[in-house]
Amino acid sequence: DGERFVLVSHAPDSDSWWNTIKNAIAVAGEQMNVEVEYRNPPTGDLADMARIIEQATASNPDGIIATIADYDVLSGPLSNAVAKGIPVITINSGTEEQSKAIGALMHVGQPEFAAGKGAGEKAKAAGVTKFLCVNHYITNPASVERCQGYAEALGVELGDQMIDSGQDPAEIKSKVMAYLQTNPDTNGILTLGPTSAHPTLAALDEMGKAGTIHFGTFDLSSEIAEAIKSDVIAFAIDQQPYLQGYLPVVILTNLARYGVVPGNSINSGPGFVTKANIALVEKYAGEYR
Amino acid sequence: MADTGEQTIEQLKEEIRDERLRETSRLRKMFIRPELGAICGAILVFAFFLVVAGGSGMFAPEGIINWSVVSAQFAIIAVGACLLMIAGEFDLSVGSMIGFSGIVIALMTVQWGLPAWFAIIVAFALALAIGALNGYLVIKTGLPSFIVTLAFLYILRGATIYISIATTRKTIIGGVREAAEGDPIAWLFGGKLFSGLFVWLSDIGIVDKFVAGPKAGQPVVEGIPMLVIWAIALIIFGHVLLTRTKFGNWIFASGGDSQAARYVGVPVNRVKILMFMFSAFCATVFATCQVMEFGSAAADRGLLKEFEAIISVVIGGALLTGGYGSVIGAALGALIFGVVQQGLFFAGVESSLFRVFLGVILLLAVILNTYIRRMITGER
Amino acid sequence: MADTGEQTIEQLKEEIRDERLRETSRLRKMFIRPELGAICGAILVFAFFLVVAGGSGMFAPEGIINWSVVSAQFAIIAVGACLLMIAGEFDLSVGSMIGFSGIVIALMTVQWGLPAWFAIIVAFALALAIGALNGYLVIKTGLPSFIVTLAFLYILRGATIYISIATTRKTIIGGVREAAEGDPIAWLFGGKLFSGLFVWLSDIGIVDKFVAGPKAGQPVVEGIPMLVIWAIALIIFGHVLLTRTKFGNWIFASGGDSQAARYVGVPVNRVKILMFMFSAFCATVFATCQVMEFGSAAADRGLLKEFEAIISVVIGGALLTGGYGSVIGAALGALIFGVVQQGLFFAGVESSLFRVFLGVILLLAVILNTYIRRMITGER
Amino acid sequence: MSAPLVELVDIEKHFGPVIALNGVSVSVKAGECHCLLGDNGAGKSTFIKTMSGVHKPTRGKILVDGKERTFSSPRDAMQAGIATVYQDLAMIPLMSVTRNFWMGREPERRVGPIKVFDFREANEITMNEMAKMGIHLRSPDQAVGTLSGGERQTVAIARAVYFGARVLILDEPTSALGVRQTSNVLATIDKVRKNGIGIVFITHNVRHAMAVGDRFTVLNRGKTLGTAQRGEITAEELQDMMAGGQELAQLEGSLGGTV
Amino acid sequence: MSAPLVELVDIEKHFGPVIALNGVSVSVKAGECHCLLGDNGAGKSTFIKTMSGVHKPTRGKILVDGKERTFSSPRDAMQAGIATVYQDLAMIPLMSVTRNFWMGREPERRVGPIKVFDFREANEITMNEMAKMGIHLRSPDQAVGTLSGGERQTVAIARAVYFGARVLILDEPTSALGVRQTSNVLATIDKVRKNGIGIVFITHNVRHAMAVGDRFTVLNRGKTLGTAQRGEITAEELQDMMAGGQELAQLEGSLGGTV
Ligand SMILES: Nc1ncnc2c1ncn2[C@@H]1O[C@H](COP(=O)(O)OP(=O)(O)OP(=O)(O)O)[C@@H](O)[C@H]1O
Ligand SMILES: Nc1ncnc2c1ncn2[C@@H]1O[C@H](COP(=O)(O)OP(=O)(O)OP(=O)(O)O)[C@@H](O)[C@H]1O
Ligand SMILES: [Mg+2]
Ligand SMILES: [Mg+2]
Repeated sequence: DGERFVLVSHAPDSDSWWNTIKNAIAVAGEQMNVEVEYRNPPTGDLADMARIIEQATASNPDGIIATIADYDVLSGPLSNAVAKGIPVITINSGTEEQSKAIGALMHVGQPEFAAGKGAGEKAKAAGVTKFLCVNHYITNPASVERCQGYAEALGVELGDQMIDSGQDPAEIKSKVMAYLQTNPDTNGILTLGPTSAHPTLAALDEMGKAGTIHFGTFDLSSEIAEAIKSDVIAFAIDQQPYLQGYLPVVILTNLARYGVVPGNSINSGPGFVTKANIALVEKYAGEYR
Repeated sequence: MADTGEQTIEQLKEEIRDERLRETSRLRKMFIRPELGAICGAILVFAFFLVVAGGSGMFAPEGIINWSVVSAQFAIIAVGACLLMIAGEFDLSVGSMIGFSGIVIALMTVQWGLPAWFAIIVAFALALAIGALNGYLVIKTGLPSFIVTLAFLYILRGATIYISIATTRKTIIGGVREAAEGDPIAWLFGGKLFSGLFVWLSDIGIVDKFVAGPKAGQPVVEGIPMLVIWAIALIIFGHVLLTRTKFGNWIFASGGDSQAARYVGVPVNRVKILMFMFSAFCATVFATCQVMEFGSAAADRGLLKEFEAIISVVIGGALLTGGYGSVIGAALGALIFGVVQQGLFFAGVESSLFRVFLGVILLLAVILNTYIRRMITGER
Repeated sequence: MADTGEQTIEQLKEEIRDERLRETSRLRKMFIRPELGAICGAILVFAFFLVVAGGSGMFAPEGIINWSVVSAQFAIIAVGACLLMIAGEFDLSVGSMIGFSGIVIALMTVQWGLPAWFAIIVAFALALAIGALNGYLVIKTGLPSFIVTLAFLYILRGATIYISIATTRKTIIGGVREAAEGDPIAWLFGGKLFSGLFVWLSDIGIVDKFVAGPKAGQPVVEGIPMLVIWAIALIIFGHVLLTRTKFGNWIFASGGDSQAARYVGVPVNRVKILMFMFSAFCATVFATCQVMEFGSAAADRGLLKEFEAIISVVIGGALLTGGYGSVIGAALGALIFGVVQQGLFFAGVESSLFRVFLGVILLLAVILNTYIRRMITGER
Repeated sequence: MSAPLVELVDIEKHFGPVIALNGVSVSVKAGECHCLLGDNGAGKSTFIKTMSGVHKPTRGKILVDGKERTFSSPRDAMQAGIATVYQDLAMIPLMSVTRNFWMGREPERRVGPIKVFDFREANEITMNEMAKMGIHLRSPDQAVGTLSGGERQTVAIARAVYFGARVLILDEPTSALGVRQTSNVLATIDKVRKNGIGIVFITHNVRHAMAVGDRFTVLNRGKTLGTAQRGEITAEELQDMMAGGQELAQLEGSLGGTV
Repeated sequence: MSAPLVELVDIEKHFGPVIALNGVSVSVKAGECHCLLGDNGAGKSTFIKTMSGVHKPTRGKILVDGKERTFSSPRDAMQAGIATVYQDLAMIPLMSVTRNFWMGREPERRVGPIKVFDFREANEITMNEMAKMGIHLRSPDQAVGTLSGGERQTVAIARAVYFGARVLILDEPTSALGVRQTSNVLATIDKVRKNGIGIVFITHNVRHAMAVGDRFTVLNRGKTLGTAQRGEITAEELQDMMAGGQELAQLEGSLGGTV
């Protein structure tokens, strides 16, 4: 009892999406009676994240849960942790292959490019030919990959269909409006999370285009759920972050206590949340969903 | 005694006529003003985008509203930063203050269910108190405001994130709009004015109407957002305060030479603390408008806004070291900032290049402004 | 003539004995130094974490390497910022420069397949050129370096993002480590020293060994990372340069009063431009070490690092306005910064509170430093 | 003779361990020019800052028209009619002459509900007052930075006089000025004095003091060495008092004559 | 008399539209003190800045030991033996006395492959040179900010003398100083002159000039009004020349005597 695990994410302090995972580890920690610490680089600098993993390793926890935001940067510190005999589970970003190469027990997550591509396939089916990918986090490689996956599924060049929107909601909104005005033939939108989705909703609403453009987004929030219900957003890609936080804690605890561990990686997503399955999602959006 | 005076004046008049400066001075006086650089800049920028993006809808009513809103945002914080900078200090905690105020409002309304008007008042009170603390520390310790407000940049941001996570387990808090429905104060920040006017304008064909979707038949421009009204109000307030009142003279004096001002009885400490509070006030107006418009607050709002405010002010001709500047200039700086940012979009330029443009414009603007300032003040 | 001199000395000696200052001056001289505040701070911080996080592995060999590396990172940019600040200027473009240099190296090696040593040399050359441009603009235009380097903060970051997206459609470029395998220069930035020593240490049980995986049997601390070596080398270089050489005296003079220095023949412009270049050099060392260690470069690397460098320097006792400071102080500032940042993790404190701590430490440190400085320099 | 307008009795002022003033008494009467002389660090500036409300005395009394007063800010002293023109800090170069002239006491005018700075009146008065002092400005909007040193001093003096100063304190107004500008300032002092204003004139320069002074007080290391009437003392005696007499003797052998 | 060490012939200096100097000729001989007088804005500072290599003259020649030279920086002028002590900009208060003393010409010592600042020697020489000038320092590490105004001037003069200045230029060294400090500085000038160094001494104060000057040149509006030997001219005549004669006459009626 009382095992100590550390979860290291790549997200800056203020990234809201990670709260679901924080809540998940809190729940799991309580249920399993273990201690789980959440750590992240305050500004989202991946080099800082590598230091945090090294530091976590130095503190000899019973297990480390980490994202593979950048394989190059993180493979070293993570494989050192493995070599030190600390069980590692990778979550969220990164691929199964990378996880194996590091020597982690398993990967719980969703590959970003594939998720973007999944979104793109749905969009293609809905007849999207020209789209806008609102990237509020242009410096994060995963964000760019999502846009690229979407573009590839549509079979078009990404080009300047991805915009660097910044994080300020009013600016995002204005930029989306400006883009849609200058590119009126745009018939698909992809946003990469609530930060860009909310202002985009406001922009569409103000331009009277709500519901006329095929709109997909990553991740959930109460506003997004509302928009799915009212047919403005077609789908939200839900990688079920709750599982990414909850499962590794449970698995690591069981490994520590009874030496049991599943043999394969787990895909927590992509799950598509649409009007059909919104009801349950909505209740916990932003907290457990 | 009177004789000596008279005689000397006559002599001096002679001398001045010699200088051959007097004839031009009237013309110069009209043109050579602190905001001249910003005026030229604004004209150039508009000319540029009229050529480059004239056909892209940038100057249609919707387009105008589009860049106006962005400029208005910059202007709101620029007015605060401008007065503070003229008073000789500056504030790096503006961005963190925006995040902080937003979360305070959202927490109180959504999480604790308090009425929106109460939350807004509390947020303003807190912001003013923190602004006063900033000013108090700067004055008491004699440290440069760069350091003190840099410390608050970190403290406030950290506290905001911590508070929002500790109380709600989220760093983004939504649902404020619903909670503020029908509130007696909230519309002051989130509403739109003159909707009727725009309906009429669309009826006579000046403004387009939506042709499809749920809003078909309504004008494409719904009204003037309160954000713009606030910006205009703050600009007018700041401009009148600075150039037309006693207090404005004190602001200039405090920034120009605080010791000299203190000696003639200007309450410099009070002026500076009040300006720190005003800067915090503007940040909170910004935050409240944003929260009310988008219905959510996030702990990371306002990142790097302090720089954007300072850039607007500096483009507008103010002196980084205080004692010189103009609110109109700062507003024009904000306009330039907003128009360039959105204009590049309308013009279809790769959006990451925006930062490069911004840097170059900043450099050119300050060089021009320095030249103008030297002509006015006789600095060397 | 000699008589007058002698006599006056005698008189003065009398007077000085009266002052009753002389006896204490030797003791004071030993203690009252620019870095005193930082020394006290460092002792306090270590004492604090020994108590709070003593059992968490923070002071085990791996733990020590961990916070040493973080501190070394801060120290590398702090040394550059320190010398520049003492020379009377500062550089807000350090963070953007880190991102820029990293992308340049990664692009050249991975994308264009050029040898790593060539890429590194080109990156340094570009950085030095940009540093020189920064300095040149500051000196030619007479603008405050705050404005000029703020412009470059935006220009460089924008250019970095644009270049990396335009050429690779990504903002992160990986695979540098593989491309740099066996390179004659690259190991200088990415390697580790004294591996033998640590193998021995692990054999005698002082350092743990890996127990699993391909590295089983090797010590958990592989060696001293080159980053730390660079930091130490730069600190020594900076300290010797500043306190022991002619050029160091010129740095102080340029920052203390550039006009006075110019009049006695100090080549102030050269000194300042060289310091801007040195600051850019340090940023590039930082970037190259990071790229070589982690094997990838990203356009967002180094965000806000300029503030962290300035904070380290200021905690270390330097004066924001130039002419006063110490490299050892800046290094201690970096150490405090690194230890607090990592220590809070070891102590398990909520990470968002880190910023609050940082802000408070900054405030306390500068207040203490101001007090010490006044004692030394007779400022009022 | 008339009663003193302002009288400072036994003023002491300590800055931490430093004793800047150690019992100084000085009085100023209407229409007289009281010169305060003393070497560097004698405490002249500290004394007049006490008089003008910048510093609070550690001990001692300030009497205005015979009644004891305490000044807690420069404003208080100004309200009591004591105006000061500081050596370096007279003016803010970036601001216009009018703004400088009225700084701290801007005239106001109602426009609807708000009070605004009455520029029309302010400009007019500024131009007039400056003209009375013999300075003709190009425009009241001219930045003070474009004026010469003597002109700036004159703006500061004109300002103090206009605001009904009954006592005008001048801290080394002439030390950076040339002969012509100096004589201008001295003439101004003379003019002002004739209007019945009491003047405290601080200088290192015995000649300047002798030219306009009615009474002379010499400070040395925070103490008064005594006060003399005009005519009771020669320039040479004053000089000796200031320097303490000794070094100067040595110098004179080599150089001859007074400095 | 000996040949001039430095001679400036017909110097003109324009700043854009401003003509600061319009044909000024001045020479300095070994062991003499040449006083440069003139009102504010007469061009004194501009002239000596030309002489010390800060400004390049628009027209005119600079002769050192009879040979024409051009100075492209203050360093050049210093190498030619011309050292300058500026009014406000003499010293950097935050730095130690030694560092200030040696600023720009630090003594070096080899330690292995690198050259380092030789502090031991520097400190010793500084203490000695200051002692020669009559200033005894507590420690050479003492910050200049803790010295008095006169002491700072002396450090600057000692520095210039030590570095083998053959011509020493002093820009208003006495304007902010008290009597005692002034007489100290004047005594120092006298000492230095006796060592065979030529001195250019700029002042507004005719008394100070008369006390040490061998020759006097008056500048007015960028032009030389003439040069006089000691004894050829009285203080009153000098004063009149500086002021242009007219206003002063008015003043004298009211005030009596010279200023
Ligand atoms: N704020 C202060 N704190 C500590 N000491 C002070 C302060 N102000 C003045 N002093 C000291 O008090 C003494 C008197 O200074 P003061 O400025 O009054 O001299 P002064 O007669 O005006 O000299 P000067 O002729 O150089 O202007 C000096 O020793 C000075 O160092
Ligand atoms: N860098 C410059 N640019 C433009 N004009 C200048 C510059 N330097 C000096 N001047 C002008 O040249 C003239 C002479 O100035 P200078 O400083 O030489 O006078 P000065 O005799 O030293 O006066 P003071 O006694 O006040 O020191 C003045 O009119 C001044 O305004
Ligand atoms: Mg004084
Ligand atoms: Mg001069």
